[in-house]
Amino acid sequence: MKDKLVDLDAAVDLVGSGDTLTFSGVSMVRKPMAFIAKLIQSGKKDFTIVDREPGMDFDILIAAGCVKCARAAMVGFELFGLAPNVRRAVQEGEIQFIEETCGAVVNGLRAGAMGLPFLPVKGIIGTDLVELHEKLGNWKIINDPFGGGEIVAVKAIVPDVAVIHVQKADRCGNASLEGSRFEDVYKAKAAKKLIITAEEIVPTDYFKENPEKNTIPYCYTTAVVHVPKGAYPTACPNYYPPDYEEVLRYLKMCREGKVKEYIDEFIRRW
Amino acid sequence: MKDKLVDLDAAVDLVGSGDTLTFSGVSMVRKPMAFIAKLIQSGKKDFTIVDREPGMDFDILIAAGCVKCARAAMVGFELFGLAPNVRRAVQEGEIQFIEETCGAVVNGLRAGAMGLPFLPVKGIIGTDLVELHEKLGNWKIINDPFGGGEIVAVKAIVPDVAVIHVQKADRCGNASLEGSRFEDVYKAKAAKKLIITAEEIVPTDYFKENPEKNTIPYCYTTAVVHVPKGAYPTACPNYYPPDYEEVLRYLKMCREGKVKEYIDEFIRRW
Amino acid sequence: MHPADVMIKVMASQIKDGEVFLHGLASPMPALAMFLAKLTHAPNMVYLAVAEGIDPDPEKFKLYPSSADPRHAAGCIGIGELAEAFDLAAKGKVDGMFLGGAQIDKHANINLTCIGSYDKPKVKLPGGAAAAYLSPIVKKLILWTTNHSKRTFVEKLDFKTGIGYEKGKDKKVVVVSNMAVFEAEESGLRLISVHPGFSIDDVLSEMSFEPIIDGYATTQPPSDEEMKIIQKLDPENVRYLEFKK
Amino acid sequence: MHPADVMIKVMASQIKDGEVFLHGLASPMPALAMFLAKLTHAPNMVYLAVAEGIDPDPEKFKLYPSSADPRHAAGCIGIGELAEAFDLAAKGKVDGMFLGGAQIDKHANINLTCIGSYDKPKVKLPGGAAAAYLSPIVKKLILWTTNHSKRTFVEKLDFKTGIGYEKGKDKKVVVVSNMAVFEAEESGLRLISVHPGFSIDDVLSEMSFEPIIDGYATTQPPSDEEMKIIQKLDPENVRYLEFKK
Repeated sequence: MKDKLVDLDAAVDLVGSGDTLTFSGVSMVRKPMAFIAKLIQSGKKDFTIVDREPGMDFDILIAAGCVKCARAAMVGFELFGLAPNVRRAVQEGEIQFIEETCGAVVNGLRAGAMGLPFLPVKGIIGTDLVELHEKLGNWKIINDPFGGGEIVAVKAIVPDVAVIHVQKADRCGNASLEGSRFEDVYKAKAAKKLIITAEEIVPTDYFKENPEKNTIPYCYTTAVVHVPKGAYPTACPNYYPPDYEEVLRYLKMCREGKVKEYIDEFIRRW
Repeated sequence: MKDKLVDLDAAVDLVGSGDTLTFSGVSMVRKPMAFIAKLIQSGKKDFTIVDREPGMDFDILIAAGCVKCARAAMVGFELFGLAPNVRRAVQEGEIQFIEETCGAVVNGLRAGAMGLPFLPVKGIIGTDLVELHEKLGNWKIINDPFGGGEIVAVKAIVPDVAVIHVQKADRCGNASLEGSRFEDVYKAKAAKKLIITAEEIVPTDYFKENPEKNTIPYCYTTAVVHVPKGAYPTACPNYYPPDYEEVLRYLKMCREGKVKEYIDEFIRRW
Repeated sequence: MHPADVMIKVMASQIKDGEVFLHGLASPMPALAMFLAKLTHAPNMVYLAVAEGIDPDPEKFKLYPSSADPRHAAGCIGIGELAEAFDLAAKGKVDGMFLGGAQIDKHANINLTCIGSYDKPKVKLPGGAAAAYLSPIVKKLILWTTNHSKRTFVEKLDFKTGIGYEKGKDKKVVVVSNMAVFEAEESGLRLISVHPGFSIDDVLSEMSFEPIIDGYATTQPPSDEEMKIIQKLDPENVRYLEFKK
Repeated sequence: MHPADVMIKVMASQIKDGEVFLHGLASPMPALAMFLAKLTHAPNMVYLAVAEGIDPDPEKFKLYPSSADPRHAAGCIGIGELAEAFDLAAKGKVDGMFLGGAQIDKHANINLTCIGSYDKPKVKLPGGAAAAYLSPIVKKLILWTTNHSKRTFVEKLDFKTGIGYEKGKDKKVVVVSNMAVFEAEESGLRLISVHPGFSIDDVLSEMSFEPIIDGYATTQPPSDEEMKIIQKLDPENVRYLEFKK
């Protein structure tokens, strides 16, 4: 096992403009916000971003003008309302938005993780999403070869880079997700490059003593970054809850046309 | 959560003659031997048994005349040699044997666990296994709908009953696999009925304090049985290693034509 | 009584003991309904949620604005990846799911995607989440809206994100608004009950289509005991936030 | 020197630093070869195995008769389900796999299924395990046999369980017998080296087909240092059991 510990800037160097990216977490939980801040700062852009149910990660990247295409089953701030920058960018035709449905994006990521060209997925047929995705080449209605009738096949999602914020990792890239995992293990295994950002760097002995806690073994990992509070203001289970006040402050600043100010501050946070 | 703790006989009552069964473990590790003993004693038969790489579990069930069809990628005793009763029964045409390959049986079980009619699986094309399985309707060569060429589709494997021996379970059927899991989580989730046999019955608080250790939550479980040494003479990681001497004694008795004697003793062991 | 509490009681009453229910993001009322059911008539309900705790401990629960808040999993007996809930649904083992609906038609089909056209939306909504995937495969679909209005109950959806009534399927579709309860059947949306404090005229004047009316009840509000449970689970009244928009 | 130790050394030498290798059941020599490589020239090799421990600690390792023995995972840094190794292979990320072969033809295709016909076998063999799945998708396939004989090196397989040489693929197929080492190429099996203690006649007289011979070496046996490593990993000589049949 080699040492893969780098700083945020070196990790950002692994990303290229135009890459397809996916991030850990959902909504206000375990989003790799520190990495996203540095990514915005790097000036790279034209990303395609894909996720199940993102939130501020997508919204702020879009606000910063880094995104060409966003693909997700839902993006928003739940009870706090719509994602203001996603909404604006889509309504103004600034970015392409591909609406997913959870089961399909999950199975697309699982296909990527399993090294399969596609996975079938139930449901969906009869909704207006089918036509949209068939046109884009993401889905195709096929016949179950064993006589079960029509079913949607979803093409494997293989992001160029997955950025996964975890609670604990060692310097070699063994990583431990505590509590909710969402699709993060699949994302990590599907992506061509995997960047782990971690609240804590633990000795490798931590994993030798608890091999079951090694949810993402080092052989998947390209780089590890030590970033305490790296998911802030979203939550990191066992470390800190979402900072709802901070999320509300972001939304307020967006509404007041001060998103650039927020981004400047956000970039300087790490 | 309801109390699902029963004794071995009540668990065996959940199985019907002619059922398709799958068992936990591989080779000489975590095979539900106690359950199999009671299953033999029950006089039920005509089972189809399916697994990746079983060993003594398949051999003794076949020796006892309980099996109509066996499906596995490999059955044997590794360095100790061929499975004597499987070999004899197949060579004499007493049972049907369907040779699997690991990737396909794993993805068939995963399709079952995921509620999908089939999964694609790479490799395989070009071997003589394809014709065999296409004839049986287990596999079909299809075209990747996204242009990746031919690929094998493996039909979901949905056993009537999975019997999974675990280290720890509570009375409600939450179960913890420690160390190697093999395909046991997929088997548990694919099967119509799930019987857990456990070395130890722990209070539900064990899982509340360690939710990540709950590898098979209670909502899958039909019945739980407390069976210390329930995998003997195969291993149960963290509890006991394989008893190689006992396995060799079984093989010796088989070679000496004394398998019925061994079975009588085996049934009385629990 | 706040309509949220009436809605929670209606949602809870859809859950039978032993059933498997799931809620997603932005779902404070479904979360409270699932706990209310578990603490009253459905102690053996299986609780699956976007925060991925299986059967969180109601004693340790407090409602926060994000349904995925990790504290919502407190005292759970296992981690249930949402992918696992989706697999259960694919096997027909998720009995019920709660979904919102920005637009709902008379067949209880829903739009959560966009107002206007998909390509050039007037309003880009948050998106359907699991609606397209789960709506055709669960046995009970419970749709809710806090905005009982002609803009919600529409003649024609701008986009069909989720599927409501399906003939011949073992599937029940219930619509719970802030004014009334409906159930979808072949010929349309049947009015089941009107919430206390609302008249039939309130309900009908705010819909773009006619529901089927053939006798209807007054919606049963939560009892004092049930209100205590709801208030204990949500002492800061997060559940009312959804109504402020 | 026991041929097992020569074979282990040959197998180890196929592993480059940083590569991902996998072994399955009934694989004592591959297990020892993987450790030998890790402890000598390939410290960063990724060790995946049927016992599901990722990178078990060689200091804690002792070889037992079942390759799945849980003690073989001692000191590992994670649990790697075999399914996960298969997924890695599907992504082209498993560099090498070891497989046995009851019959091997000149293209290094193998039979692990049956002697005689599939439907009425003269001998029902243990089965191909992962051979059909992995043999077409790994980059290095290392076949081994402890029974260098005409019954093993056959003109025609009774059943094609695994695929050897494949034209145009980034795939190396090495065959390691108890007498010699071969590598598959388009026109057949090329003899690479003959083990110390065997002659070229020993090798050829026990094959049903002619390998390609165009100069060959003597197989490099393990050094004293390497023998110490092997003996420390396998103090009870479990690796020789395979030769007793």
